[in-house]
Amino acid sequence: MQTLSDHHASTLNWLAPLIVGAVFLLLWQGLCTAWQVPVYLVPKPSDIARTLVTDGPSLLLALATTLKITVLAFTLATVLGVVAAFLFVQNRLIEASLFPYAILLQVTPVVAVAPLIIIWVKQPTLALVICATLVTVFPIISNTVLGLRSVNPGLLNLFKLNRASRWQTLVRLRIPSALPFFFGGMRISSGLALIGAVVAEFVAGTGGTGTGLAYEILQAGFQINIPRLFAALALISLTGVALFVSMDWLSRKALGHWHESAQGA
Amino acid sequence: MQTLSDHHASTLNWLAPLIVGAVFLLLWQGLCTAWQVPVYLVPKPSDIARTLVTDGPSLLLALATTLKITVLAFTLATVLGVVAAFLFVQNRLIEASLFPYAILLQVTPVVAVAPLIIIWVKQPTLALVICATLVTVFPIISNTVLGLRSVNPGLLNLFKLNRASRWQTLVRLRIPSALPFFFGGMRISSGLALIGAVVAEFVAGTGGTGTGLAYEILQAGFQINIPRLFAALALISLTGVALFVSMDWLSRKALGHWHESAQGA
Amino acid sequence: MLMKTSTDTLAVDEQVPALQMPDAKTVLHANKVEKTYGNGTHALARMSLRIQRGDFVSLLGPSGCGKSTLLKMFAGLEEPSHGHIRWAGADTPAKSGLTSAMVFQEATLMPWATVAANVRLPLDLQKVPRVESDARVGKALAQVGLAKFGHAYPRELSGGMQMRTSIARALVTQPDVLLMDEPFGALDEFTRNRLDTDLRALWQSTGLTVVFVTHSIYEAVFLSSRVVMMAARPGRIVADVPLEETDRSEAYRLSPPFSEHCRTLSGLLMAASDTIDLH
Amino acid sequence: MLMKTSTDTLAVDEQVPALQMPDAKTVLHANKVEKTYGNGTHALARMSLRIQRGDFVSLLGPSGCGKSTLLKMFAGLEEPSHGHIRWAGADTPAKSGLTSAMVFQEATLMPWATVAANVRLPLDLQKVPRVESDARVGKALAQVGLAKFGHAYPRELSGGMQMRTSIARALVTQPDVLLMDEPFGALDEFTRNRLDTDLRALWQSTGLTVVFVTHSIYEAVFLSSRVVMMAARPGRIVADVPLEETDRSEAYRLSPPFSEHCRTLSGLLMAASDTIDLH
Amino acid sequence: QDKVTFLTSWYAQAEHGGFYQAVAAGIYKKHGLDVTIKMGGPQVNGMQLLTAGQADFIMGYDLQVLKSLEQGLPVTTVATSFQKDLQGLMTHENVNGLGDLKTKTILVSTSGRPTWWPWMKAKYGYAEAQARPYTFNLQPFFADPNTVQQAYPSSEPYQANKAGVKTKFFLFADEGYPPYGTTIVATTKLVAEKPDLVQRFVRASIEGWKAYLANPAAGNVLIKQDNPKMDDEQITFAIQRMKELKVFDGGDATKLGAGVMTDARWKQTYDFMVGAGLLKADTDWKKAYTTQFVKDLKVMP
Ligand SMILES: Nc1ncnc2c1ncn2[C@@H]1O[C@H](COP(=O)(O)OP(=O)(O)OP(=O)(O)O)[C@@H](O)[C@H]1O
Ligand SMILES: Nc1ncnc2c1ncn2[C@@H]1O[C@H](COP(=O)(O)OP(=O)(O)OP(=O)(O)O)[C@@H](O)[C@H]1O
Ligand SMILES: [Mg+2]
Ligand SMILES: [Mg+2]
Repeated sequence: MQTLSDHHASTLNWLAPLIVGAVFLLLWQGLCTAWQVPVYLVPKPSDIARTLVTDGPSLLLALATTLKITVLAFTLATVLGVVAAFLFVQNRLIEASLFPYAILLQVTPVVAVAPLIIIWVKQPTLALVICATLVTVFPIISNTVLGLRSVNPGLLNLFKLNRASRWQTLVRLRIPSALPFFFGGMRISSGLALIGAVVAEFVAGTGGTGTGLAYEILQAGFQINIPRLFAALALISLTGVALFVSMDWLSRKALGHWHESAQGA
Repeated sequence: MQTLSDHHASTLNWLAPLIVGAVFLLLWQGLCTAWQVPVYLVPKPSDIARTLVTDGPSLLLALATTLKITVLAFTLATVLGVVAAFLFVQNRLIEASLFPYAILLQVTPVVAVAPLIIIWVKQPTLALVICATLVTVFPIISNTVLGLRSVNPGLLNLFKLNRASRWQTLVRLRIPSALPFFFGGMRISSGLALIGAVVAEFVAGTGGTGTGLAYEILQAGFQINIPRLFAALALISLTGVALFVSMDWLSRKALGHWHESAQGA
Repeated sequence: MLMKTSTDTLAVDEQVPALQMPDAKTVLHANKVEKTYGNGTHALARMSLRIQRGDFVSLLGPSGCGKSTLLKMFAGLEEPSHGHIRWAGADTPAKSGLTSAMVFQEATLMPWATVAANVRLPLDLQKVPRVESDARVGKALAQVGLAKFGHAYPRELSGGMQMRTSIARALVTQPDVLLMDEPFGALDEFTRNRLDTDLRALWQSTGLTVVFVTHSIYEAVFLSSRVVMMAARPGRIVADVPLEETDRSEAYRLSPPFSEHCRTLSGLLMAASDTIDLH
Repeated sequence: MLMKTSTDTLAVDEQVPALQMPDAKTVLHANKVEKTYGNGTHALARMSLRIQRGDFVSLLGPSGCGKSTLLKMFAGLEEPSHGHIRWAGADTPAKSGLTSAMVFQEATLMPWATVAANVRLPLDLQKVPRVESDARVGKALAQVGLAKFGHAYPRELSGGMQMRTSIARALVTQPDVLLMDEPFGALDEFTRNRLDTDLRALWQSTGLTVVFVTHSIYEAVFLSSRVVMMAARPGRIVADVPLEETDRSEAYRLSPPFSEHCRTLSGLLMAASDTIDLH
Repeated sequence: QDKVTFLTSWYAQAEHGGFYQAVAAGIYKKHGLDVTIKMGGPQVNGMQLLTAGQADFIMGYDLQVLKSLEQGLPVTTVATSFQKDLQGLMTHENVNGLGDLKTKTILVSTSGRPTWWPWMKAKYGYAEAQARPYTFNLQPFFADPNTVQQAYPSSEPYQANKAGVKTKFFLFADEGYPPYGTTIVATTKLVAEKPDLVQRFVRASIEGWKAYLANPAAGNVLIKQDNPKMDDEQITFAIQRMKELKVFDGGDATKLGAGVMTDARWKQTYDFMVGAGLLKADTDWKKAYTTQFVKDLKVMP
């Protein structure tokens, strides 16, 4: 399947999406120009680019705020998700009792619970982080549990025979076995943390404090500053891709020397 | 780890979460009564239950609408996600070119793109389904790609040796190998489809007749009918758990006879 | 004739219940055990087997007759469906105070760890200090001819090298009981003979008890103090042959008693195999 | 003496470049191939080997000497780092029009499919109608003694039974070239002898070409028309021994030529193994 | 100095100017109050925050207060900033009045559905099917000339104007939509226990409004501090519209003074809600407000 040399493959990884992106942007620009679409309906890429340059500093500042929430929520979700997954795999009773409630975390719309969270959590940043964490944590729990269960039964026997403690089995066997699934969860959750942060700010940002990208989007929307709205969206998207790529890189670093999924590409 | 007999284990699966739930609800009821928390701040479980009974028909109608969006979006996301994953695994160039744009789908906040979708898609149900699908599709793509790559290299050699076509390799080797990951993705996405449907309704509205649970929540919030708000939330959560449980059941059915992750529990 | 039939063995057990008369020398005791797997396969019929401290017992028998199943039950990795296994008179291997190591039929290595780390695993689990464990790992790897491959990952090894890693992992713990499931099957005859000799020397110089599954009658006769022959469908013991203790140098392989034992066991194996329809 | 040394073989190849003089009878030709794995392991030194239609070639050699590597290169599953492999004069196995089947060193079964479905796989891939494939699968399973296990899943099988499933999967295709990597290593001697005899009969009654990796010198001598002995670090051919075509009944195992060949090959193996330091 | 927290309904804007002015110009301080203004936003439920004790006063809305009463929330309206609700409809140029919309698509937000939309349906006989969701985004309106949408006079028309789209605006209050706008709501507990504090807050806020409309400079600084995206042009436009529409000084305020509320108006609001099926008829609507703090205010515009 992968007959390209390593060098070619990695060039391809960079070049191909750039070319596709460029073609897409050119098409967009061309169509907007040809049909004379007004800028307040759909701005041309050139308009967005101009806005990105002129409004760059203020947008980047907003991005920094959003990114702070994202990183905090992602970290919190990873820690909580992994701990929860460990507990679930260690003890059948804990799992049976609590797993359904982990699902609740995911399926209860933040949009709906955010107002409640603001009532109880006075500190705005914390409230936002909690909202974003709610969105982020489930894929990590779910994939990590799946991974911790996908252990080679022969190796499990080996550990049993050597009277490994639960802790040793967890650290030396279940965790390494779970890594491919865990990183799969991280790849999904990194993006969710970002949109979690944005949505949290959308629904819970009590102004004043809310200087993140969601606030920029809302305000740009109210002010029909559509190029700025798209510029903010573009920043979010780029950040999301960057987060994903870094997770992917991390996953390759950690698994490259042994797992099939991380090889070849 | 699992020394309980099968029969006991499955009783545990039902009983334990019910007991935990019951304890939790009793505690909630008790605390609310003891501290005399007013119903408009946090309603007692009994208040919510009463509302569920009295407002049941109208809430169930709303649930039906939301569920319709959820199921349509989940189906669409599964089909699209799987097809995308297939394409990505078949062709290095397609993957390199398009995968970054799949990430865009996930990290672009629906809250922000919903208005654009409403402009272009006149049919309200379709607009909502598209919004919810955007939220749902990525975990399926990501986990399925991961799964399609996690193929035993020995089996891959076997297929190569037997001159299997790409299609045969996909259907008979990659797909079965990917199933554990794929179902992991489904378990995550089933919940996302539900909140996707709710969020879509939140930000895009259902307009006119046939309003879903998000509308109920917004209205209940606006009218400070907090027991009704909680009742709607409870319905969403229960639906989410039901979706998850059915995905889990499906996964066990499909994998039970051979994959470690589906055994024992 | 050197063997007693399985019927004899069973008879003894029926008369003198094992639990009433614990025997200080008994290390492993399968007491009327039977194994039926979840899917209904009747892997082992009710059978008993007593292994004394210092025994070198080889299990021989046709493919699928339950040798691995019996070994896993000895290791405490499978529960008998009926009867029970006792370890030096105790309920569980842990309570018996015996340490054991097992070489599985498959190499069963951790793909994410190097060869050295795989071999070091049991020592790490026992919290042996790193300096000591490194030395022992080095010695064990040299013993199986993998001294230069400590840093390789399992997928970079040939099949035989993976199996040798697995053998090194068992030897490194210096256990009281060594359970080996066709350890040398994937090795060339030269390496196999060397390892046979090494294992025999190790057994002789320590109080080690070995239960050894093999398909090679020659290997069984060369190594064992006792050969247990099993038959299939359902798995059961059809013969239990003690071998006289003699000097097992390379010369022994050419001696008349060696050939005599091999011939006897060949006949037994053929009889045991008759139940399988190959055509 | 029956063997010619590898130096001879190489010399022939150097003088007459294979590509200029295609030989209608050559089925597999490794032309000055060399293999260095990604991690720098020099698995095979530059070597050439020509296998004729109807050959039964056994590869013998110490563990890790590159037998599996060479077999995988013949199957087109590994690329040589230098030189090239030609299949009946063509670049790729597909172009040569030859069909081949391989028994890998590990059973390599699909865990989600039953034994019968695993064996049926190559036929399904060739779109053989279900009625015909079912009959052929049934026959192949009976041949390896697994007639009753068609509905079992691989994890419900013993190690030897898994390997037999894998053998059945190779036999079922009725290939032109059969590549087998220690297929019978995990089987008891009785079953092994039966399968040896079956394989020999199959080879004799068809134009089949077999390349057979084994650790058993007896098996190699019993089966082969030619034995290739390899040595390790880096892997290379040290001897290429043609065996005269005689009646290989069970009686042959007791004949003087058989013992003679075994003794010769034992000596060669010992010499080949000297490069491994086991201590 | 009494510490007081006031929660607005949205990001800082000219429509909140009086309160910011009262802070900026030291009017609250003069009345012995140390006021913190917290901004509201989408999904910020003021009523809950008020009853949860996170705010002492919130910017309220009559229909929601009546609805809260029905639910038994201990809240009451103590004053109103505006005599008219600022809610209205923005149309393209070809529309001549609110009665002219039979063939139009009407964009209604979620909060509009249980408030002005039933009022409009009842008054002009429009069909439910005409309504489509409004998500605070003008693109659908721009894209389709047959569309009209809800609007605030100072906000959407300004944006449309900037985008070069010609529009008209109709204020519901001018056609008889009864509720007050931008009221001040407190808990009944606060009213009962600290009437003096409530009185001071009401007086200072109304004085703040008067000062803001006279010279908004000081208040605007604070508005822009809280909401950096708000620009001067928009604020100026908004103030101008508020003056034109006489929201602060029109109606009863001309005679009775700014901030005043009357039983008659509250009755009208109650009657409309009951008539539209939005409120149970047995709701004790008189508890929704108290005129005790505004009847003697006499801040003449
Ligand atoms: N994928 C791989 N990556 C790196 N090195 C490898 C790989 N596969 C095999 N090797 C190395 O190549 C050499 C030859 O391996 P090969 O599997 O061909 O040996 P073999 O003759 O089949 O041995 P055995 O009898 O033990 O199966 C060994 O030294 C091994 O470590
Ligand atoms: N996990 C399992 N589930 C169901 N049946 C099993 C399982 N493991 C083994 N069996 C069955 O039990 C019987 C004995 O298997 P076992 O592995 O003990 O044989 P063995 O003597 O080790 O054979 P071999 O020499 O081929 O390794 C076989 O018929 C096999 O099919
Ligand atoms: Mg076995
Ligand atoms: Mg090999």
